[in-house]
Amino acid sequence: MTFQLICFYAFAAVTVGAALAVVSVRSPVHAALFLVLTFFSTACIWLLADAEFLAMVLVLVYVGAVMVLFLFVVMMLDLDLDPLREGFVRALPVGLAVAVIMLVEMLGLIGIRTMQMPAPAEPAIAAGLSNTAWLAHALFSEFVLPFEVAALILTVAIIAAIPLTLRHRVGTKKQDASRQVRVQARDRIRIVKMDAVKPAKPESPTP
Amino acid sequence: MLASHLLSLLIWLPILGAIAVLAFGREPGVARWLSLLVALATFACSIPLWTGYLPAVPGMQFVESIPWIAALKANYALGVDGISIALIVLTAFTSVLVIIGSWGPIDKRVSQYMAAMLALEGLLIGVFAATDALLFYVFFEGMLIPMFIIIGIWGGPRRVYATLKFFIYTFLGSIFMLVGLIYLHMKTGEFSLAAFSHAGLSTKEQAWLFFAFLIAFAIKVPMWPVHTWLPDAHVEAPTGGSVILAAIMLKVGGYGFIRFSLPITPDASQEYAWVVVAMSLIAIVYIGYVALVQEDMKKLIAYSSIAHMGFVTLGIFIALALVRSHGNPLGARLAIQGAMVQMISHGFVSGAMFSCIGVLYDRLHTRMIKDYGGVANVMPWFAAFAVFFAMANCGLPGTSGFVGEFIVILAAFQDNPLIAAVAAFTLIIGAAYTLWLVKRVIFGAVGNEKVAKMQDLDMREWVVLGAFAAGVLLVGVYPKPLTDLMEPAVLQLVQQLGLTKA
Amino acid sequence: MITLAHFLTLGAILFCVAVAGIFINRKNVITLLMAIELMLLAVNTNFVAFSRYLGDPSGQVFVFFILTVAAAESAIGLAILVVLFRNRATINVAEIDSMKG
Amino acid sequence: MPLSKTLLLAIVLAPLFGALVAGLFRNAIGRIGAASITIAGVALSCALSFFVLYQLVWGGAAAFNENLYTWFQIGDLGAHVGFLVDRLTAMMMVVVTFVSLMVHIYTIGYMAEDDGFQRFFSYIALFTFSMLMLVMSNNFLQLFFGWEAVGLVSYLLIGFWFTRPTAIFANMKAFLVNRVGDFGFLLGIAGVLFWFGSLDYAQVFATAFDNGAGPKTVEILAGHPWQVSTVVCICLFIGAMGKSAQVPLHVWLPDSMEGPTPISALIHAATMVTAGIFMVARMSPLFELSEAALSFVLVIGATTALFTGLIGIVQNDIKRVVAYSTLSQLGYMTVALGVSAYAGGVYHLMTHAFFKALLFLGAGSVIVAMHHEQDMRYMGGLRKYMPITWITMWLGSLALAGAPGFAGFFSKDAIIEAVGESHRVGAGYAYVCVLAGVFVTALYSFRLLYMTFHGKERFVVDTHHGHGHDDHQGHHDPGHLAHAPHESPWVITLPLMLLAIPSVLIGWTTIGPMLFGGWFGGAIHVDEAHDVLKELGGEFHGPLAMVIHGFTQAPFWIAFAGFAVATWIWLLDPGLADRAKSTLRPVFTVLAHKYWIDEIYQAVFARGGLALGRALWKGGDVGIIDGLAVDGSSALVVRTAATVRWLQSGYLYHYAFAMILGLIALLGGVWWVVGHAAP
Amino acid sequence: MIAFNPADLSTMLPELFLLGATCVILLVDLFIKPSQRDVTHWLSVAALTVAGVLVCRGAPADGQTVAAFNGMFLRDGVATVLKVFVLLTTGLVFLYSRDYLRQRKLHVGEFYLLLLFATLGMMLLVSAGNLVTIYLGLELLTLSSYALVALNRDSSISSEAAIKYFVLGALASGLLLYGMSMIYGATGTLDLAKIHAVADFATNGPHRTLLSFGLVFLVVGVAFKLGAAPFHMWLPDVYQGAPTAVTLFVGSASKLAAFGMTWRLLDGAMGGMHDQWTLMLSALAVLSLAVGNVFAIAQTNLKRMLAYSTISHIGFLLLGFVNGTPAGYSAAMFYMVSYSLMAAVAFGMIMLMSRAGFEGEEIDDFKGLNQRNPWYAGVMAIAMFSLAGVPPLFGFFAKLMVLKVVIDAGQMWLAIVAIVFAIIGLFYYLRVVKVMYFDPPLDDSALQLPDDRSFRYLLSLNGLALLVLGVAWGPLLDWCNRALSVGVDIAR
Repeated sequence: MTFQLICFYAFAAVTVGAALAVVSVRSPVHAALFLVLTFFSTACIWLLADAEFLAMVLVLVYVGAVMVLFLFVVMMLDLDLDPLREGFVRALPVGLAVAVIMLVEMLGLIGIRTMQMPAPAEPAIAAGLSNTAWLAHALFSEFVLPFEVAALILTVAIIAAIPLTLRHRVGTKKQDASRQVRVQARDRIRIVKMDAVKPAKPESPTP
Repeated sequence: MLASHLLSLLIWLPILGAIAVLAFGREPGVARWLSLLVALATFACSIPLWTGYLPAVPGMQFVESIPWIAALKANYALGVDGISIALIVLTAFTSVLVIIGSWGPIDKRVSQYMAAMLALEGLLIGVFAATDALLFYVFFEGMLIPMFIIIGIWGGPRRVYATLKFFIYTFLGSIFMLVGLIYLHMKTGEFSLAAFSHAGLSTKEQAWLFFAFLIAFAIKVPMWPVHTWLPDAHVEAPTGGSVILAAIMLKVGGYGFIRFSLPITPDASQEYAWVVVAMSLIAIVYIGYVALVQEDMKKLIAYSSIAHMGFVTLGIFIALALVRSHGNPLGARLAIQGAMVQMISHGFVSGAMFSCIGVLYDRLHTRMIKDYGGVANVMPWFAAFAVFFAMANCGLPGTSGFVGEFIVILAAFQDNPLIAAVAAFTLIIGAAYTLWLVKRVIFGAVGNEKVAKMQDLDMREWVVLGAFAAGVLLVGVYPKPLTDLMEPAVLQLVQQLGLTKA
Repeated sequence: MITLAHFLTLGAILFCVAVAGIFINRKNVITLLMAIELMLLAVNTNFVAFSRYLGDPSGQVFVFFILTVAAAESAIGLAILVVLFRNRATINVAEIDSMKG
Repeated sequence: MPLSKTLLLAIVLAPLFGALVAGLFRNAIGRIGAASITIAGVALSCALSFFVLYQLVWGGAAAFNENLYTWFQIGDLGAHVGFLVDRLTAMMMVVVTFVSLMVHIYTIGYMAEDDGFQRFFSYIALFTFSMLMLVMSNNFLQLFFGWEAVGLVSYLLIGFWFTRPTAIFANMKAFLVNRVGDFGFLLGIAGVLFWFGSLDYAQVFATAFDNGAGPKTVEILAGHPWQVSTVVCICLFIGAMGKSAQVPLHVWLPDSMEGPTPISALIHAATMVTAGIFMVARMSPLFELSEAALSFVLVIGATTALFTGLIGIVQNDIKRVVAYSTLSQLGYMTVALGVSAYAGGVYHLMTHAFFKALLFLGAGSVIVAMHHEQDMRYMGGLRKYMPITWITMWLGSLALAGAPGFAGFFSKDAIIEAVGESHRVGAGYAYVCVLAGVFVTALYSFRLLYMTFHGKERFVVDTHHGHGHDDHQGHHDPGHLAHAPHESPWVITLPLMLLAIPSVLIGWTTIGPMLFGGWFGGAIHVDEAHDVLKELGGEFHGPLAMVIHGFTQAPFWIAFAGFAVATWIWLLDPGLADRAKSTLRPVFTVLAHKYWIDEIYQAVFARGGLALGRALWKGGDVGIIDGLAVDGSSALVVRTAATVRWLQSGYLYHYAFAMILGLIALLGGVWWVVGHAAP
Repeated sequence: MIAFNPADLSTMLPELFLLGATCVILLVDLFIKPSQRDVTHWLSVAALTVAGVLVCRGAPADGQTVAAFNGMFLRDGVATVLKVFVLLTTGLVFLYSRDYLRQRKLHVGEFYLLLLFATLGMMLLVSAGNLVTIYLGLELLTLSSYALVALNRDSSISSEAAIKYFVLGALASGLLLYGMSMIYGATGTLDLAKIHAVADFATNGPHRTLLSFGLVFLVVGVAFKLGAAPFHMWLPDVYQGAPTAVTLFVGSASKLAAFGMTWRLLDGAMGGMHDQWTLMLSALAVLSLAVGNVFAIAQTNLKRMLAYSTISHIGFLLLGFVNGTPAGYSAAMFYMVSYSLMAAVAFGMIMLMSRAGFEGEEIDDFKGLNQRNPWYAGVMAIAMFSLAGVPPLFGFFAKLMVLKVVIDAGQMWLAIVAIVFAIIGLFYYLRVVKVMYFDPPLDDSALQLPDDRSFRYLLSLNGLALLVLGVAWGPLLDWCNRALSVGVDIAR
């Protein structure tokens, strides 16, 4: 029982526990926070697998961006929490049953017993690089095309998300400098000529 | 040039005509005349088919073949022998009469009706002319669409039920045949009927194929017990639809038996001939009794059609028994000839009967027997025609109705007198339901004041019924040209039946 | 010492937790999205572990891409969620059933 | 000099031409035109028929047998249309055309007031054509054609007054019963083809003579080999039973009296109904091959002869009495055939044709005089009103009853003797029947005469009762006449007289050659073994001797007894009839109801058939095939669709759940597969 | 260290061009008034056209594969065929939906941009040579699709459809990724060809189970994208909820891409294990046929009915895979192409029927169409009969080819099941024809047609194409065969 293994078990326990909490706590806010915890502990586990860069990215991107986004949305949509719990108990056994069955099948098919190989020497070190550089080499040579496509995907995300959520509110007053500059005198004041005839009195007010 | 593409001409002329009618037929009159013109032209083109056919030369004639789907070795291959020619000419002939017949009765969306009729004609001719299985199947299925439309738009009150039933029923049958065809293609690597009929097949394969074909054609014919679509379809269809349906479409089934079942699966056909024979005999008797109690004229005639088609299937499959078990090729030829003549004759007779009912329907807008009675008093000419066709329907000698039944019974006796006896029972039951119909509709005192006001035939109806009568009488008095026309093909078929494939 | 099996098992467990979450949780779309994030996390863990034990960087690169895409995905997902909330004033899954049958 | 084909064609086609013209252009040519053209046609063919007969008998022409055209040719099996004209044919032609001519003339008067005048003429001319086709045919196909054609015309003529329910019922009944016969006939023909491989008389008989076909058997029911000859002959004879109205297919003939009287005379007495007799005579070479079949014929004929005659005694409708007598006489002919005395049968056919036509036409004349009243109970004492009819009817009846010297005597006596001679199975029974029949015949014949012409008038003439002649519905109150009956016009009486002549005289000249002189030559073939006529011929010493000898024979005295009884009951002591009726109540009832045969047929075949049809339709088609299979399956699909919809609940988690379940299922499946595939 | 090869750029020239064009359109669309949106419209159409031309121009010879970017991107026959039809159907989406969008105030630039990006994603997907590219292409496509479905953000059912699509889609891609991770673990590579090589040899190696395990997840992911039961449940709701224009896109173009992905993954990567995935696929196929056809009967909403019919068609398509031979794939591709063309007509007709404030998507909206406008009734009838597989229409021959594959594979029972369900399917297609031809119209007024000529003409043309291709479908079949180089063994 090496120290690493102990760490692994510890983090794994936290991860699983937090994950369970994510899907079971009643308030979405708490769920989000538990998710953050899950990510953190997972990041640590990745560190155990010598994936420093990804661990960092996970923390930065997810915890820093995605989760904040989640929280933001959760806050923004004022959800009434009371009805959100109904049916939880009813669905619980089914869910558990399914999950357990899947787990058994998966572990069975993965063939855990065949996976008892020890870890080889860390490839990055073997290549005489840091994990980051090691990744970078792969990323910018072999995976350059996917890298570009990933950029496209982010663009799409922007193009998609903005029009969906952006609303041009009517009736909001805001300055428009160019219009102010372009304005002419006759736009400001207009003389209307009217003959001094008394308009005929309406005979009966129409309902 | 023209002669070498005569069949293509026969197929595409009506179809293109249909398109033309749709395009220019906004004005009903135009649509009618145009379609009549096309139909007449087609009929005219079908005559050289008969005259130009050389009985001495064996095999298909007027052959055309251009590659269609290279990957499947499927060709646009046409060709006819005596059997096909007879049916094609019948088709062209009937179509003309149908278009004349629906001149007045069809008054809404005339162009579409006429177009559908012409398209149907083209497809039917295609069925009889195709020598490539895939092409055959395309025509075979394609003709469902116009008929579906015809019954559905211009049909009676329960038309939707009837037409859906018709479509799905027949589609159900034919799609099994499709599987069979694909299987055969897998065996032979091509789609030509010739290749199919020379493909060596084990008895088991043949049995499967035989039943695949049987379902398709039995529903088309239709044979008991898959006949129930026909009465509904007939009752709801407009007169023209009924005529085409009875006169031509049913023949496709019999034709299919002759073109597919017998040559491709002779051994299985022999082994299971008894099934078909039994079904045919049941059709003749059972359906006869059912026809007896119908209250709807069209339904009655529809059922009688089923009974008469029973003779077709009986003849076709008796032939197998004769040539295989009795070594009696002459009897087999007799049987198949009988079946074919019966098909042609039934084309005339049923077409005529339905036209007659149409004549009545156009006047009183009811098909119920009880609404008529004593028609002879007010419509003597119509009565004369009706009685004549009725006699043809119960197979009176001198009318075409007699020839087929007579020959088939002669042949059946050679196989087994009992079969002949059961088949001959139609003499009695057929006469019973037909004459009872005549008694209740044509004869007797004038049924009601509506009947009293009925007008006798007008010129158009005269032409239609007269033409049918001429056909019935010609075939009845002098069938020799017809049998001579089909003799070589029949002979070839019978010789083919002699050899086993397994 | 840690074997590949440990990681894979963890991944499997996470995956199953996520799956369970998806239909234990009957009410809240957001939690559904979180469950899906868990699922991706499981996948990533697998990739990382494999790449470590195969000594091959492409696994980790894949994880990199998955993280990127997941970010974009959640952005769009949340956008849709907002739109839905605007239309329905709820994100209660049990009430989003106007189309059925 | 040989017979010319054109001449024969003319004989056949002349009436057809007349029929077509009269039928198609009925309005154009009018009554006179229709009548004259058809009569001209028939007269022509009648004259030519006589000429043909002359040529054959005295002109020494050989029998004519040629094909006109080929109907169809399949392989070496050819079906042709052609003529075989030998003496048998010629005799039939003469009888047919002559009687037909008489009827044509008679019709002018009888149908004078009928709207369907032209139609009627075209029909009877058409009938003449069909009948000629039948008798002149040289093959089975054409025979069957004529056979059915005459049936058709008979159908049309029985239903001539198609507004009468009884008429259109009768004609349908007639056609259907005939169809039952044709059913057998057609099978017989099929059998002939199967047996001899040809449909030509010549070939078939040629094979039959030298018995080339040999004793062939067919197993209709497995394990029961039957003589093909028996099967075929019985089948053919079933056809004859239909046409010639033999028990049990006799039911249509009495009803056929619904038709106008002229056709009752022509079709249902003289010609068509005798087609069966002619056919069997024609087929004598075949029938000779099967004892069994001939016994069958014999028994059927004998039964018909006696029992239908009995019914005739209790009938009151004048035409029906004659009709039943026809049935009985047909029975006699059949009996003759049954004992291989074909010539006798045919001979009786000929004589019967004349005197029965005479009787019918006479009855018709009476009916006209009585303004279409047919019930004898409202007649009587007519002799002073219509002497010619009266006398001719007497002559006809005497001939019918077989008074020595009259035509009927020769033919019927010969038949009775022949039966007496025969040793065939059933001959004994037949002999009893025919002897009893003689008595019965005399009884109803004279009953008819007495009730019609003698005694006191049982009708009243009330002139104020405004009835025209033009009423054919015949439903005026019985026994009341608009004005006194009177003798019919010459067009009616002339045929009566013309027919009376042969009825009286023809026997004297023809009996010798036709019965015993082998007059028919090759046309009729009888085995030496049982050629009863030859034996009779032994003691035949000319007609006169036969007449004298006749007075000493049983038949004459039996007939006389019948005559006496009839005279006593219906002439001397009219009250006796009713007393006899009441004493013999059961017998009378049985006869009055014609042995309930009609009722039985009605119940079993008509209603039974309808019930069966309805059962098959509602139960089989609508119920099982459509209800369960067709609509049932579609309904099932639709219902399934409607019920499984809820699976698509609209709930996101259900969708996800489905996916996961699918995943699990696949995983499990793969696990299973791998687990099994793993070594 | 792998050097960058400039030739790669020319290999993916069409994609690059389309990307460039898309960016241009993005900018242009920013600076034009909404009233001038037609500029965007025609630019997009032009871009697609040019891309199509480029695809055909640079197409590699038959049976050859050009790889670029270290096998990330493959250009071969299948890619060419699929890209051509992807571009074609996308173009149809543009051309059909202009009026529809305008009437609904949805005629915005995002529609075009998202569609163009989705197109890029599809092109990438169908010629992906690496698990990464497959995943990214797929995401590019689906992310755009999510947004497109939600395009009508004021419609409550649209957003409902979007959220369902999104959640399930995310779940599916999660499953797919899990499978990929397993494959990666078993083979140690992400390159399809390498995976294929390894997987072939690993038939009974230690990683066999791992491979089959991953395979299951791959199949699930693919099945979801195609919409095969039981992973189909998103499909009806999305079809119904999305704007018809988007439905048309999801129903036609993206299905082609999904086919490409299926083929790349299952044959390209896991070809060595086809004995397993053919089993799974045939199970899915039967289930899809059943579900699709039976559920469709109960529908009253045409879009929903067509969604279920899609499922049944997918079932038929999957039958093409059951014998894992090139002939089968070619038949399946042929089927997919034919289906996309038929679906285009059907949804196009729905857009034609719909007016401002009126979605013509209920089956009853088609009542008596024949009286109101015989021509378009005819077009719709052609589409319906074609979908039902009635000769002589295109759809029949597609079915024919697939049936042939199944029968050649000796799977007679599968063929029987297929035709039985085809007959059940007949029910609801005929119902539409019945409604159009046999029922009286709800309002006798002549159908008011959209004034967009190009739309009307193209729709008619598209309908007639089903008829023409029904007669002359040989060339298309040959093309598919050549793409999969089966022309050879059939000619033999």
